[in-house]
Amino acid sequence: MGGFSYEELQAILVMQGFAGLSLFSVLLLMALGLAIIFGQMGVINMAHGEFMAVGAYTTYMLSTITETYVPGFMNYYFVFSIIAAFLVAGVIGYFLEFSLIRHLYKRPLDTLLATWGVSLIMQQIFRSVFGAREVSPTLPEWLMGSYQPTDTIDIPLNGLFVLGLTAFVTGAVFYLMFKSRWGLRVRATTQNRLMSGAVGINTKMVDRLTFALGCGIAGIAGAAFTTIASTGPTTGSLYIVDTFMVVVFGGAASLFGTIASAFSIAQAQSIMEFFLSGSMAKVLTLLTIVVILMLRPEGLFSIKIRK
Amino acid sequence: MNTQATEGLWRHARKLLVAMSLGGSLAIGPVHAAPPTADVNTTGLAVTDSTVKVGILHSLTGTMAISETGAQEAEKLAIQQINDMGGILGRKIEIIQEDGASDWPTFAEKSRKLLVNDKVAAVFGCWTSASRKAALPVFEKENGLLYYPTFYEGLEQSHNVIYTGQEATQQILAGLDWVAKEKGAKTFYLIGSDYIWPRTSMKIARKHIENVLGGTVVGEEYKPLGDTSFGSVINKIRLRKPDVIYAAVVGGSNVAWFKQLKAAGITGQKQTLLTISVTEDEVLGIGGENLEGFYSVMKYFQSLDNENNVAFVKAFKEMHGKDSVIGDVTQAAYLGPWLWKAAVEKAGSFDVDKVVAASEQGDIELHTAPEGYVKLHPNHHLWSKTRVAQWSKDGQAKVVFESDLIEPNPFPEGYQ
Amino acid sequence: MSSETDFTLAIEDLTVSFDGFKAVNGLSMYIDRNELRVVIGPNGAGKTTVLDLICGKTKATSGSIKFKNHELTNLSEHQIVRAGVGRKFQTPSIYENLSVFENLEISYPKGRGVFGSLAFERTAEVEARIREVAADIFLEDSLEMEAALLSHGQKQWLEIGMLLIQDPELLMLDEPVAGMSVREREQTADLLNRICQGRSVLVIEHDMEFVARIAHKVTVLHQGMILAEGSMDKVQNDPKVIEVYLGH
Amino acid sequence: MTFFYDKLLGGKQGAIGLAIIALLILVVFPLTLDLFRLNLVGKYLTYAFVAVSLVLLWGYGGILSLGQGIFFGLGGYGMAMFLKLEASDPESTKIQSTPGIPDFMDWNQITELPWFWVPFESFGFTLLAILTIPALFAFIIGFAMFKRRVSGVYFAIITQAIALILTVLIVGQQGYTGGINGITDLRTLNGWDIRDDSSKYILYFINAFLLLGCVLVGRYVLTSKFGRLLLAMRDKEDRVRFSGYDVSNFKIFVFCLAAMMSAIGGAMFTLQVGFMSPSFVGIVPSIEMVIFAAVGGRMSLIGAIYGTLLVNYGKTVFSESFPEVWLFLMGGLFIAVVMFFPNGLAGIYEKYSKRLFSCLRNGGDCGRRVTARILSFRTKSRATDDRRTGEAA
Repeated sequence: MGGFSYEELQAILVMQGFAGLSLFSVLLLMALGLAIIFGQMGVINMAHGEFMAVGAYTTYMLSTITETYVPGFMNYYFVFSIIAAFLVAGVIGYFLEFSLIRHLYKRPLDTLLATWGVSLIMQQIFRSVFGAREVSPTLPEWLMGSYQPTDTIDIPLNGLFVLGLTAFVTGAVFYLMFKSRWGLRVRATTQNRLMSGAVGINTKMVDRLTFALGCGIAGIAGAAFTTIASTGPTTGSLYIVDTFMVVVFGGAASLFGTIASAFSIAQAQSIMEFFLSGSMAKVLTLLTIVVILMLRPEGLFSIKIRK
Repeated sequence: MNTQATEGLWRHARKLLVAMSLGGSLAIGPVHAAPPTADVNTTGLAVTDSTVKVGILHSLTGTMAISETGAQEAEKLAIQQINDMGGILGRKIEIIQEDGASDWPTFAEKSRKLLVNDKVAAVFGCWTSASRKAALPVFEKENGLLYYPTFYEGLEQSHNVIYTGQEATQQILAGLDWVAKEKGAKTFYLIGSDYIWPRTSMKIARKHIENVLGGTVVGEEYKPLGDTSFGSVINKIRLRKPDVIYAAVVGGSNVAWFKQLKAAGITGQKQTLLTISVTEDEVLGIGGENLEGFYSVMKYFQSLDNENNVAFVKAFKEMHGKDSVIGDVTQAAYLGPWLWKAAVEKAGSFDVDKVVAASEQGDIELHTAPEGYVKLHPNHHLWSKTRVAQWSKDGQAKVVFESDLIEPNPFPEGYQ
Repeated sequence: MSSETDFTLAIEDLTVSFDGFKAVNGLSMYIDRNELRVVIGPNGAGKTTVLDLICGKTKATSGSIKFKNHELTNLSEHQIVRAGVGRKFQTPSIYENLSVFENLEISYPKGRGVFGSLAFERTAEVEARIREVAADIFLEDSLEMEAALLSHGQKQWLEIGMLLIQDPELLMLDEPVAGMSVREREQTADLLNRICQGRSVLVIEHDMEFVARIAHKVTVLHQGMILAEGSMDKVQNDPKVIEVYLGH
Repeated sequence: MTFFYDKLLGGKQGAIGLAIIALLILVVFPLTLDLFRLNLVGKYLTYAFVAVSLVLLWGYGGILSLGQGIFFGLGGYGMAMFLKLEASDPESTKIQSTPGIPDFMDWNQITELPWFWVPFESFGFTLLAILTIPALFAFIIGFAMFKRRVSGVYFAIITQAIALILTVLIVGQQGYTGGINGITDLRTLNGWDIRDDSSKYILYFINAFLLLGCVLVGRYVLTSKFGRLLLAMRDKEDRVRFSGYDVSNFKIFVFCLAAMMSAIGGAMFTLQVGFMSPSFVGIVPSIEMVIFAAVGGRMSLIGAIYGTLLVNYGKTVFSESFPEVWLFLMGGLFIAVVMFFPNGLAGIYEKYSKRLFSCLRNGGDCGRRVTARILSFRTKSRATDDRRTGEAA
């Protein structure tokens, strides 16, 4: 690339590195909730994208309310909206598990169809309530614009924010799953449902809360995405394939795998996007994943088990 | 309800009719007397002594519903205004509305239903190119008449379609000329969603930039529909440092594109960006704050300051709510029924072939269109002006440039 | 690595490890024609894993398994079955929604390819063979019954029958009498004594009384290795075996 | 004759069912519906090919493909390419810069017919390609996945991803594929105008006969040992494997067969609708076709046809009268079918009709066998295998 100064190239390298990192955090945040639900419970939630939309619409609603009633609060509402998004999506997930999912644990393919039905219904609810147009919450000032460490480098603030949020959520999930007592119960239930029930774990409650947690994290993802993309009734369906690919590629039962897979997919895609046209980059990324999955169906990380 | 605009249109139509009658015929009847049905309808259309049926065919459901709503509302407004003035050839217009459901075969099927079962005299409808392409063979086979409102890629000129939006060259060339002259732009970065309209538009833009303006295209990029990650593209743009970013990104991607541009520090103050895919409708989703300072190229903006438009905006808001916005396509759709009325009255018949023949005379014109004077070209497209407008935070655009009337050229030589 | 032998099955130096844990460790075992061998051992000794290794369900880390001097470790499951090895699973694995007849018919070793199965006809020969096997496994009166409605013991028999119809030279049975009544156990013991004529049978079983009734030779597995091998009497009196079974 | 009766018609019950659907499609619809509605039914029936194929693949084989649109699309595009070439003769395309190639290629500066279009000038090749290309594609996917024992949910997700890839490719490579608009403005088939009223009737009947033919093929497969093996595999894959069968070959075969059926549907779609576009290839149509099969009954070939007709009829009626309600209804249908009627319309029919018949026969004593069979149908559909056996190895 002649004609560019060393400094410029360095700046692009930094920013491109950040773009990859940013896509990684986006993919990871999307996939984390699904990985918990799919990996730990074996349930396919096709409505995962719609739970993200729930988070996004919650943020939009809070933004509108704040703007109307307490405009002075605009700079802070976003933090609360993330918490609200988590709670709203989590509660809806809790009830969904109670009313639908728990009847289908032994039929994963049927869960897939039923949750697809749920996603259609949720889409229509969004359309009826918020209208078919794309909506955008008004973002607080501190989330807009960029951070400029040097003259030539612009690091998007929303990207930084999503990155930080992803790190936080991932950390929290790891703490919850691997350090807390509750996580022990979840893992115990995953490994041996009957035995866990026998030693006094309320496996039904564990399932329900795991599902709710996964949905809640989807809600957080949705809230975070309002900073970088749009929210419409069908927004969720745009993400669902990518999200599934991340989880499946990572190896279903492994959170580490999910992280590794989000990272490699994001890097591959952002590098290819840089050197190829957008459409071909997408096709090539997906195709690579599919081919690798065909060669290695268990994904990047898998646990060898003795049966 | 009867606003100045409609008054004006009516006056104009009458003038036209009178002029035509005087010039072309000895039998000068009173304007309001309805000519006998047997004379105005020789092909078995749904025309009675007091009514004429037309079809409206847009998506009321599915993903396209939101885009097509405005067009459909504008068509109804125009038809109501025409009826309030006494209709066409003394006949009130009755609407048969069908839902294309954002599904292309459905457009073809419903077109067939409207033409074969309902025998409508004209259809106002379609929005995406795909829906028009699907319906087109039906219109040609059944010899129907379609008024199509969307600005589109051109490369089409059907006997059975009147295109009331701009074809690509009309929209593109004037905007590029303006930016080259006004901003001294030499280098351009083209980015669009990956489908036919952006690709065709960019092709025309590239030819014009390279062959006419003597500039260079430093990058050309297409993102899959619905894609939301623009980080790498923005870095590529940064690397190339174009004078102008020329964008035709649509749908959900559009929102992500502008949000991420802003987040990357590329704003209207620092960078000239020209888009051909943002109307007032899109701004609702993108948010005015993300667009501030960027330019759109369209033939119509809601903020146009002329009395036709003021009346039109007022009437539209009365009918469809004060929060409704009017974009380019909505206005173009509004023209459809008026153009049809003018052509029918000129032909003195509802017969499709006669209406088309009248339309091809090159003298069907509307002085009172909200966008200003327009005239129907024999190639079934409209002569129209192209405007460049700059967006402000409130989601409205201020017109900074207005071209002369531009001749439509759906098969542009040297641009293919 | 290993030489030609007269044995039906010759396992030599077989090892499999799961993430470093050696479930089977350097195992060598030989089974004669017409022999009925029982493998016993405490839970987790690697008994089922050995069967998995022989029938190809699990791939060995190292070592060899020879069936009539043919190496099995690099064959896929269906190839091993076609070579003449049949295996019954720990929990009865039958097609519950098909009739007993259909269960046996599916196991009939003809029409095993895609197109063979499309062209497969239920001939008199097939039917006769199915009735013959059904009689062997005490189910001749239940041929039309849906398999789901059989008792647990009958399901075990049916699965044995599904193997018999293939006429394998090595028959491996994982806990064949689990869940059977005393009477059914006796019948099964007779059945096994009958069917080991002309072939080799490898049985995993916990029920010592049953083992004593059927075994020609017993192998005791512990932690993936052979602890003892020999007649029932010899094994039962082996102090190492007693220690493993009674605890330290 | 007994071969025909038992293997194809599936005995008395099957023969009656087939006669009724044949009567409905071949006689009742053409006599009672106007051409517009009949044409609609014809379009729905092209989807029924996919639904029928899903009965084989998913209902019996337990393999859920969320990418049947791929094959529907390949078949449809194959036919569309032939028709487009016929419609693009040098005479009718003389205003183009390169006459004689499809219009969309001309717009994309393509000056020569791409090599993979050339064979589609031959009708014979096209017919062959409609069947073999999807089958070959299915074979490659199936070989790669089933040999490695990818199944259940993983298979579903990967097929879905492939459907997405194909859509993005078709849209992106518009110079070769017609892009998002698809291949449109198709007129004649070997000089025969497919847009005439009479040809629409003829195409409808060809379509109907082909569909019934597919049902017969499906019947044959299911009544053979192959069919019982499919069921056996779905419920106890390991047992089948340890009975000496190469399970993956059976799955590959049924996947290829389903692909071919879907492709025939796609080709008939193109002929009847007059164009083909990427919106029939992607994720949404693929999954909708699964629901057609589910509503009709995933275990019933004929049920799948009823399911397709019913859901599409509902879609037309509701989207015309209550557009907002339609998605709720569609979503509800997915959930209700899965939760309460896993065997769809056919299951309901079987449950009640059999109970009724046997009650009548036995003078009120509903046979244990029948009830048990229904119960086991339930449980077996619940026991769909989702494990990736590769992991267990």
